[in-house]
Amino acid sequence: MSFLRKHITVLAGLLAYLVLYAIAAARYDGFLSLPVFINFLSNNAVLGIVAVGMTFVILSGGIDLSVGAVMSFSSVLIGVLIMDHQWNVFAAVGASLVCGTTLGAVMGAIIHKTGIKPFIVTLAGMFFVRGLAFIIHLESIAIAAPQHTSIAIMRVGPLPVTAVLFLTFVAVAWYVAVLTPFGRNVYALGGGEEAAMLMGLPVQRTRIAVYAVSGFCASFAGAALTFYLSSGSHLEGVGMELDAIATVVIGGTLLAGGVGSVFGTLVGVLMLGLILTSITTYEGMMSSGLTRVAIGALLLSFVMLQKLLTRRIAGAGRAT
Amino acid sequence: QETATPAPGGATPPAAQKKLSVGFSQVGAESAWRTAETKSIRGEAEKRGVDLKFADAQGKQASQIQALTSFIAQKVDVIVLAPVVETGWEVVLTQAKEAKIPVILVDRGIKVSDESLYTTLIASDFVEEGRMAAEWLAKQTNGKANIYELQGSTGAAPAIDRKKGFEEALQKFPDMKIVKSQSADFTRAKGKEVMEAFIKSDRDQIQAVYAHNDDMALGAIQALDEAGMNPGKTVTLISIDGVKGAFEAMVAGKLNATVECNPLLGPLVFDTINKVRAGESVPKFIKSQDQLFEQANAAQVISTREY
Amino acid sequence: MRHRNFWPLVALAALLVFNLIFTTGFARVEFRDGRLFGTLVDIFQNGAPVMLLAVGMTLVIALGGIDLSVGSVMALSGAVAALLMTEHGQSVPMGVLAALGVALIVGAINGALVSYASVQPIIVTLVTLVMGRGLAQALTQDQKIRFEIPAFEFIGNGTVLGLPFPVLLVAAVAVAVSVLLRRTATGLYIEAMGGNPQAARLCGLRVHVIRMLAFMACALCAGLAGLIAAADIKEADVANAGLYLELDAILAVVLGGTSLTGGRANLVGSLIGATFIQTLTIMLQMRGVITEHTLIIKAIVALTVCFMQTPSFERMVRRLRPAEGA
Amino acid sequence: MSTEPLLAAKGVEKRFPGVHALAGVNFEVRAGEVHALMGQNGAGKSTLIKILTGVYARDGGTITFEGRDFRPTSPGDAQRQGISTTYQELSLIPTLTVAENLCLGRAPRRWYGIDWRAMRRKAEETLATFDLRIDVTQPLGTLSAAVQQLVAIARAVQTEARVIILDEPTSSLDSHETELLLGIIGRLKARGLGIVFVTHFLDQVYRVSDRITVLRNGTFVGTYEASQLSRLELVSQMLGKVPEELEPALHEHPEHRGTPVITAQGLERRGFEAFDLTIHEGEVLGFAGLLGSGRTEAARLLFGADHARSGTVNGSVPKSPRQAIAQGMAFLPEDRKAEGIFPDLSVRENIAIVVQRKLGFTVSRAQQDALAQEFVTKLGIKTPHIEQPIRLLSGGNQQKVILARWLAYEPRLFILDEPTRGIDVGAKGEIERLIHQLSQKGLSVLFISAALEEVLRLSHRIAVFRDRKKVRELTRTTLPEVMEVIAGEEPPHAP
Ligand SMILES: Nc1ncnc2c1ncn2[C@@H]1O[C@H](COP(=O)(O)OP(=O)(O)OP(=O)(O)O)[C@@H](O)[C@H]1O
Ligand SMILES: Nc1ncnc2c1ncn2[C@@H]1O[C@H](COP(=O)(O)OP(=O)(O)OP(=O)(O)O)[C@@H](O)[C@H]1O
Ligand SMILES: [Mg+2]
Ligand SMILES: [Mg+2]
Repeated sequence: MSFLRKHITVLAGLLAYLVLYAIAAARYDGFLSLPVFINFLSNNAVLGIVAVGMTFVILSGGIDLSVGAVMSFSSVLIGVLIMDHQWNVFAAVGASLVCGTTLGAVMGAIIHKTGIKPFIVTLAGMFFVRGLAFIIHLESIAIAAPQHTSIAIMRVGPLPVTAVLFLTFVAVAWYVAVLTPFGRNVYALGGGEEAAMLMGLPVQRTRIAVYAVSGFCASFAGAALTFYLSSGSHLEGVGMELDAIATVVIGGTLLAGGVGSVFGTLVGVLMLGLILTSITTYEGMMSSGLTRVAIGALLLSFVMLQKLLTRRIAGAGRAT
Repeated sequence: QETATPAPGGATPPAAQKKLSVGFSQVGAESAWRTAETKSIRGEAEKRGVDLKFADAQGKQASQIQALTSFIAQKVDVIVLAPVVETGWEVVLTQAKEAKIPVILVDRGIKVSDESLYTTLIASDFVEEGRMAAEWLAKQTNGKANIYELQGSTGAAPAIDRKKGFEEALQKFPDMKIVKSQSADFTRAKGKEVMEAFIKSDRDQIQAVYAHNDDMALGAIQALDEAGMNPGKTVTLISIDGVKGAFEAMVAGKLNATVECNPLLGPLVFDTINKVRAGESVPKFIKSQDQLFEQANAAQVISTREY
Repeated sequence: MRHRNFWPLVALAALLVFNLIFTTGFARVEFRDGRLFGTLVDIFQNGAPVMLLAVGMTLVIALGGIDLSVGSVMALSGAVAALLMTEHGQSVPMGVLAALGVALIVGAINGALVSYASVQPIIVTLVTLVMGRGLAQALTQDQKIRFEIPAFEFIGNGTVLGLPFPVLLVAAVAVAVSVLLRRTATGLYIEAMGGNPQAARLCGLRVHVIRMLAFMACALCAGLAGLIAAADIKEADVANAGLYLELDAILAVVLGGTSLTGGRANLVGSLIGATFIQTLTIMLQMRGVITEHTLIIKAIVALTVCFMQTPSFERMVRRLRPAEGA
Repeated sequence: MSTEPLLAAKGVEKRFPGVHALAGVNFEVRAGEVHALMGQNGAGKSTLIKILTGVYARDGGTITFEGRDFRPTSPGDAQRQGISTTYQELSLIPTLTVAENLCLGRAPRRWYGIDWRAMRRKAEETLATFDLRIDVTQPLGTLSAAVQQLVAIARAVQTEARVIILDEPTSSLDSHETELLLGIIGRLKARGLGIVFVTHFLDQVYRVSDRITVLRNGTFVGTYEASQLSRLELVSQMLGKVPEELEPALHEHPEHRGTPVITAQGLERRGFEAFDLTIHEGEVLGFAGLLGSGRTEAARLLFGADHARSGTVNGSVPKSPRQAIAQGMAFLPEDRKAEGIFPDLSVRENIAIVVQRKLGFTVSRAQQDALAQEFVTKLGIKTPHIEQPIRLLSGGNQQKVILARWLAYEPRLFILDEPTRGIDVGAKGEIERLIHQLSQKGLSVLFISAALEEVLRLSHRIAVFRDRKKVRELTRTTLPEVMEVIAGEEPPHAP
């Protein structure tokens, strides 16, 4: 089957993104410039990293509602460790990664062992982790440590460190999804759990790993957040799970699992960023309500455009 | 590029022929208080013919940072920021400083290591509000009361500070104690629900209610009313914000007092902007006038309430 | 086989018993000013909106969908009713009908996009979640609308024969939906579609119509919930009404044993689930548990109740029983 | 062939809620032997296999593999220890490509990870042994049931296993593919593997098996040398009684023509040539053709399940199954799991779902109960009670429920796409009799089956399909003639 047919939703998404970007560029001065685009990457890096982890979970046919909470928790934990306990930055990030991954793995294990639906387990996980985050520090915490700051302002070429982290995550995740047996097992698990089990695939290991990966990504996003905001924040994670799911799904991944790609998620993240930024900051609507209406309308038109393009290209593909 | 309504001839900013352009990043529209603040700043900008770029962050810090970045890119003259949280502003404010754009914070402070990152903060002092409430309550109840506290959203700065100030002031009164304290998310519905729960468990011990905002107090009043408990008489209620509804409740004798936390910062903000642009020095913290209103003076002020 | 609501009921009963014994004031029920008054009444009265949402959500979930927009629909319907009755001087029935009409329209949009445009339900309803509240905010210009209209407040606060009106409303809606589910062809079709949409089409079901119906019914429930919420506090609070309630509703449905993958509706279970959540909330409020701990307790309790419905728990019980006997 | 058992089960017990699925079953397979496992629908064959391969845990009994105690914890575990299986319900991943389905879990690797090109080549080679030349990069789910079944078999036999278990591998294959498979089974046997073979086709059993084990109602009836058990004996062991004589060729009057019930004209879709079709009252029309020849596709077009580019059915453009049903059509799809059953609904609800349209908007439980009970008895559906979720029934019994669903509706034309798939001999006979009875009563039947003899025996008229094109209609025909037309080895003709 041709490349075109196989990656049709992602391509259609990309095309729709370009169309909307072009419209925005025509409408707002200075939109079409490299720094603005790089801003998109770095401003949405945190969500993006979370979404990469979420991609694996959704591909496996599950869902993870705890990501926002885990991300906040990890950022607050890093803040507390650095500011209150004078930890080294890397040690603090490492500790938060261990916590996040463990939390994910525990949720995965509960899902697998008890057969409770992922939705519930991770929803409970969200409450639990949020409570935990408040317990270790009630307020958001500012991080001002020279070592931390020096990382935060680091750039690779024109790219800020958060953008680099995001792109790295996408690349690594693509590799894992496409070229490793683990990645393929994730797809298989999402395509049919029972069949995967009957085919002799390591269902249990894969499932636990998927949630561990998601926890890892979420806690890494928490670290990225501390570099982006120089603070550990309770607030940023609220509602992030829905944003992450939305970006994954508008990137063409089926919520039912088994079909989708990491690049689709990249497109989805950029798309959501484009919509939010253009409406909330460039358009400068005077009413909060209308802002929301516009965001929703744009999101919907993107999805519809993507559908339309998919149908168009698919039709063309078959004719040739 | 977006332009605001054309400038009426009126007051022109001293510095320029070119219209003053101000970027205002607002948190959102989650409460009447905030909507009043937005309205006040927008109205004042219109009155003075200022080109106001408004960005509603929908409660997200990332959006606010993006808004600030784009204000800097658009080279506005001044940035007004109502920060959604206290932390995480170093990087973007450094950019603003490098671009020589003064930043004026409104309604809540931020935590940064370098105080020069912002020009000034125009806000109420949440801790002070809590303190005022406690002192008034102590006076009213002769230093002896079982207090039930309705907190704002967990982890939110006003909630934390208003609790802190209140508790600090209570230290002086050994017979005043907070029996129960629960979050009611700053909303009326939650305020009612939590108050109902308090009534069911501790009915006769409830002597005073301290709510972190008026909405929750209004919800609590409703719960007390429905339980036949006579709010404002047998139960003393005090809250913070001073919205119109609170004054109506005071006139009706149901709420005892409210500490005003004035959202009508527009005039003060633009006065300050003018001072800054004229090169005058301004204090780092401009406290907006907070005042305590009681039932006695509520009736006179109620007609002047705008929100 | 145990009845499918056995364990949810056991969990609810355990929670109630715990509270009746250990939470002061929980057990008291009085009759005052012509109405029942007490925590047990509050549970149903305050839980009414979530119960309504859960009833509607059960239909959509049984169909294999999900509706995230219910919270926003609540805000929208409250706002529409309040606006019409205050600023436009309409009568209460007009306000109520218009609000429910708007809710139905949102439901129809959800259903149409899911069905005819085949967009995934989570995306469609996420869009209406964002837009619905936005529309409500735009209509009210970001203001809360206060009102004093006794006839309307009755929806949230009134009593009939001592019982709170919202509770009766929930009961009526629940009975109607359960008749729909168990006594009409439509109910059968909804469950069938959730189980296997392809087979449903081949069996000649009007899949699009049924989907639209389910989403509209769900939105209608949300609209009613919005009216109750607004009437209860005499205010349409567009920014906060129904905020995050979609998660509570879904949680209630799942606690009650309906599978998120669709195919089976357990309405009674959903109601038990909603009651459970509300009881837990009120209990934590009455006992003055701080929020941080509330979150953690909720998490653990929710997991436990769900665990009680799994086969692994059943096996555990069976293994324990001989030990008890010995 | 050695006499030492490779895999041996003794006294295996398995209970499900309400069902004693296996009661003391003995079974063994030796190296270099093909051992057939026989029994009626719901006899417990699939359950036994699932216990042997670690899907279910057994409630009692012992299993040894190569002399050692054997307790596989999962199918993967069993596979690693040397038992490779195709299960009855297709256990492949429809969203992944054919190549991946073949290679999942053992994909060729290079230093950078999975070598997709090598995987594709390997898949093409493997399928070539089954004479299957398809694009292995398409998602498996887009292919017909038969192709999917071949892929599953190919996956099972390509591994390094010592025991291969095939649960109804031939149920949707036609003769050519079946031949290939039997050939492969022979080769594997010669290599010294033990092979377990489940099927309802007696011919195939006798072609390849050395021994036969019969189960009845979850109990062990006996193990026999195939050469010493006559067909009649085998069938009576399975049924527990001497079977009634199958009627021979049912249709003595193939010219029989009633009034036309369904007339299709110029039905066509992309890549499928336009065809006309008329079915008369009381007529059985058979569709014959090779795998992928377009029989299913034609039936679906007729029923409105797929969108036709042009053409009419009974004068109107077929739009939806709903419309077709209103015209009196019924359709039993070939893929039971994907398109037939509502897994969580009860047997009663699965039966009532279509006829409910006639019964009215309000549901009467008593009415549904009576209906379901009637068909459970009539078709001999084996279920503990009518409230059992259908997914817990054995494959063949699920098929009967779906049949019942449409029979209850009393259609005028019944389209049966592989109705006997996975159905035991007894039930197959019953279904054939049923079709006959129905046609006597004036119901028309469109009958599609991979078993050509069956088509021939039942049909008044046969439409032959080749390369997604209807090539000919035959009446009063013989097996060799049909096979010739199917193969396309006769000169063109005037229709
Ligand atoms: N998971 C299950 N839960 C409950 N009952 C089951 C389950 N699996 C199978 N059964 C029952 O066990 C019995 C044996 O089923 P099994 O699938 O082994 O039959 P089979 O011999 O393979 O029949 P078929 O020829 O129809 O495939 C049937 O009565 C079936 O209803
Ligand atoms: N929607 C479709 N688009 C393109 N090709 C299709 C479509 N559906 C089926 N085909 C192809 O059409 C051919 C005919 O398939 P069909 O399922 O009708 O065959 P069949 O005669 O029923 O054989 P069997 O069921 O034994 O495989 C197959 O090659 C199949 O891959
Ligand atoms: Mg079987
Ligand atoms: Mg076919």
